[in-house]
Amino acid sequence: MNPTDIESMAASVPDGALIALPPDNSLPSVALAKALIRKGARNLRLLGVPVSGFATDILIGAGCVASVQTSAVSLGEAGFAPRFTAALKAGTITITDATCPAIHTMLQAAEKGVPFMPLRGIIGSDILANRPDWKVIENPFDANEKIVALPALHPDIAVFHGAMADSHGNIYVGRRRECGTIAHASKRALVTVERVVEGNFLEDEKLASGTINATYISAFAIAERGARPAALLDQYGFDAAYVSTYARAAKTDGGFADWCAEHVFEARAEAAE
Amino acid sequence: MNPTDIESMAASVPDGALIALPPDNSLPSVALAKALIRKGARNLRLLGVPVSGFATDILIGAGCVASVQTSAVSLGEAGFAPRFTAALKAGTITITDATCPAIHTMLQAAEKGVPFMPLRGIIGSDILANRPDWKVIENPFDANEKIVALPALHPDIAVFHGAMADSHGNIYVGRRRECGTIAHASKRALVTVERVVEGNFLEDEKLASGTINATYISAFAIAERGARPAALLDQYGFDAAYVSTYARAAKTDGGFADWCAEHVFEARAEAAE
Amino acid sequence: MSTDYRPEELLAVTLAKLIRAVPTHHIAVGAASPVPAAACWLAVKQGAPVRLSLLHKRSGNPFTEGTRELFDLTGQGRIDLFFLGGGEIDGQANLNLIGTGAWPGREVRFPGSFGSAFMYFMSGRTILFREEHSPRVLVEKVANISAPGISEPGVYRRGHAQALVTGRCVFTFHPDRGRFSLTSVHEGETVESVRAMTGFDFDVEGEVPQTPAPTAEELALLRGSVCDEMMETYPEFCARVFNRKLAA
Amino acid sequence: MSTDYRPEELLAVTLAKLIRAVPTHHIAVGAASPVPAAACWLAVKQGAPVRLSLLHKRSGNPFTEGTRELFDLTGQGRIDLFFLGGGEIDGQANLNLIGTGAWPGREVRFPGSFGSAFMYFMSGRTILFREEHSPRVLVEKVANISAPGISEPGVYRRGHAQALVTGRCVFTFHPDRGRFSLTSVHEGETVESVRAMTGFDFDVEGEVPQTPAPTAEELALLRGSVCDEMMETYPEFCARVFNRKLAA
Repeated sequence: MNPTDIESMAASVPDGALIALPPDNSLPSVALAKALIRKGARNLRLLGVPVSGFATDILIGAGCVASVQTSAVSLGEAGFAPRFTAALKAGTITITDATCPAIHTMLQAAEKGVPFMPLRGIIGSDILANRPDWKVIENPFDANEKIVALPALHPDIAVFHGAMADSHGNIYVGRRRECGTIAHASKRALVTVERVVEGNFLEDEKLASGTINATYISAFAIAERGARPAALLDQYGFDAAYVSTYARAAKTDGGFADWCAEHVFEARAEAAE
Repeated sequence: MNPTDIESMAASVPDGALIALPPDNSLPSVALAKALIRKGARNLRLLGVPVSGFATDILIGAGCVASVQTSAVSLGEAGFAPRFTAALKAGTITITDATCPAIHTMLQAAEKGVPFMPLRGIIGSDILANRPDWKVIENPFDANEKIVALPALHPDIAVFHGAMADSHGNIYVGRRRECGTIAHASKRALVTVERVVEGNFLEDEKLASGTINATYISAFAIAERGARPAALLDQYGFDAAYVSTYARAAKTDGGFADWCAEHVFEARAEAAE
Repeated sequence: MSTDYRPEELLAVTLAKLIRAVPTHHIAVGAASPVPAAACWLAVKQGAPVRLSLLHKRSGNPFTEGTRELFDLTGQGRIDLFFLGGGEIDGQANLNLIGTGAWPGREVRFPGSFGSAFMYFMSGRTILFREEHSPRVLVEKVANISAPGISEPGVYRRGHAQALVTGRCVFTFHPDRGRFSLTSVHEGETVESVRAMTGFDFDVEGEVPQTPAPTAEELALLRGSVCDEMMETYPEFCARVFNRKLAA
Repeated sequence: MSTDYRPEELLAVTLAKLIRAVPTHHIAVGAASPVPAAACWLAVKQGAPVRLSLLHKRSGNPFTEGTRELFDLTGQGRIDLFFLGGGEIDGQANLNLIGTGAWPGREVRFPGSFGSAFMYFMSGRTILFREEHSPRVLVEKVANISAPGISEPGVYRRGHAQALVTGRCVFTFHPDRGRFSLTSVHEGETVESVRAMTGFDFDVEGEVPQTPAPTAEELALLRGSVCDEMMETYPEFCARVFNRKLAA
């Protein structure tokens, strides 16, 4: 499997796709989110696994997003996600609230090929009251217990950033194994990586346990520092200054547009020169 | 967390305990199985995750076992498991048949803290007809589908062999991550390891993804070549000669007794000298 | 003595007492929770045999199954104590992390429920912590329930709120009657001042004592070995509260 | 030509044709299946764009989620083809890997069902393979069903048996009518000789051809690059069938 170009990868994402994104502590591909903005993606339905952060906010700001399903949207220390908040207020996006383990569970159901999985908790929460797609059933082993049944969720596309790919298209994500579950549950997985290395991670005992098998990977592209401002394992840390600059700029439509011109379009144009 | 002695570890296992054991391709602790034989364990209920191999056969041969729940019992290339077959014929053990993904699913339900999980397949098999503890329910999202609901299974003790432990009691199992699920689902986890090393695997990005957090580990003991005759990751291979010697010897009660005297009792006595 | 400690230090000491009041093997502490984290470390440094899983620890993060593992661990019954807050908290200990106004937060949208709709049921117990103590936060009835304080029969629930600690007082929660009682008021507060700033009704049983001030020993631990443990994850908090800065 | 190949080579070539007869992206091959593994490698070497997951490959084993991953992968619909056998196989394609006599195999106990009760439903299709073709193995009705050949309405089933390949012939399975038909007989066999050795009734439609013998090209691939791929996992098979030994 050979790497593709990140712009071609973005071009392969159809408008309206249901896209699963890990949050800022778990290898988001901010690089692909930026390429989707450059491509002018529209009506994307984003799934936060299990919460949403920086990549979601910039996609919303650029008008690429129709809806978000997530357990929270936040820039962490930098506070509320400004473009999410503005778009929700303006009514240009809809949000479907979940709770973290429910999102994991819906993806695990897809991963196992079962139509649903039960999860405890949730009953009595208004989250459930606003999820007609979630059902309360009787525990088949204890008629006295009510429990929530969550439907399997199959995203169209999993998007994340790995540390590296090998010659076979296996992707190393280290301990961030939830990226594996997202890939397993999704119809396609588009992955950016820092670099491609020779060999086969599955033949290296130490790397194998942090590797996602190429079986699940539809395409990968090289994007150096592609998780930035999120951290990448032990390779680079969270860039708090970048996020707080963004959070300040993105308070207004104009501020976001300027930020986007500089950090999404110009930065790419310079890199391409 | 400090290592314990393997004989003390065996002594901590009560008669009648439900013990989860990985099979010969996934880090069984044959060393602890032998220690359980030396201790004279009785009425153990063994769970093969998802199948059973060498360790199960020797425990049965030594009279330690009352029942086995598993998806198959086999010595692989060396053929049928002789002591299992003899004990089943003699009526001294009972077997509860499952099918591989059902055992994984019952443990995953325990891992998630849900009372059950559904699984497709199985319906129409006599396995289901002989499992009054498995139920067929209606898929809550499609009244036209019948599906099996499997109850959560919480073993009393998970037993497996890791490559190494660190100073904190974290256990490295590499890609054999199913040992993690067994540990998560079980009330206690007793683990043997080749060696103990300084440091914290969770702080080493490459090791972390193949590490089971000490949270789940009740005790660990050093047992060099403790998986033998099973393989240990890239450290040593499967000892086919050892298993075929065993398979020949264990065809008869007397042959098993001789094998056991030499390989379980004498070998230990020599090592202790 | 009264000005010898910072408010965060009083809160950390108060939380540590609540931790130690109940046998506790394992506590998970979420992001953006420096005061609860300080309280956990203080309990540990005071000798409580507690395992801490700090979810946002950068190096040596305890989880190797991804973000799912915390919820699995809690589902298994291995988390004895968790901390939760809320944009709104009401008198029945319902939490609102969603927002005010009509669903999904048409007036003010909060970030979202995170894992609260699960953790609040499945942790052995929960300590509610919110520094801001005002009628805006402590309301009679939350606008939207992210996680309910009590559950009807037939709903599996392992634990409830143990207490609610704010910048003004400590409440104890009584799941049997679904109400808070006032346990102690911090220095400078009274039952009446607390009542004036609280949107929900609560019980008062007899004389309400003052929340004990941190002792010199507690403060020494907080500013010493607790601060040492927290520097990597919460550098800004350590700088602000303990006046300690990372070496450049 | 007739003695120029070994029975295993005919079987591998025959299985490879069945693999290539249907678009196939991903095949999983279990333990102790050298002939199916050879067939898969042959299909690959013949240019079929197939991914192989060899479950017992020692180095570079494809799975990093433990033994669970094969079943998850199959549940996801990512396995187009799996191979199964059986201690008994009946005319409705029911498999018995449990044993004969009363449950759980009071007469002869087989090892157990392994994953068959799931894989047979959830793989895109299954090729049944059993070299021994005798009334003892191919029975009218299996004593115990590990995995049923067909399923009633309301049971999710992604695939069925495509064919049953034995040491004597190739049967095609028809899930609509729940019966096998005889597709071809291997050299030296006839419809009558097959019927005499088969415990179940099967359909015969018109003239039954002979199973095509391996071509020189097929044999060259098997003995060359296919054998190269199989040496690590199946050294004994390679020594016996291809007369190739590992360098000491």
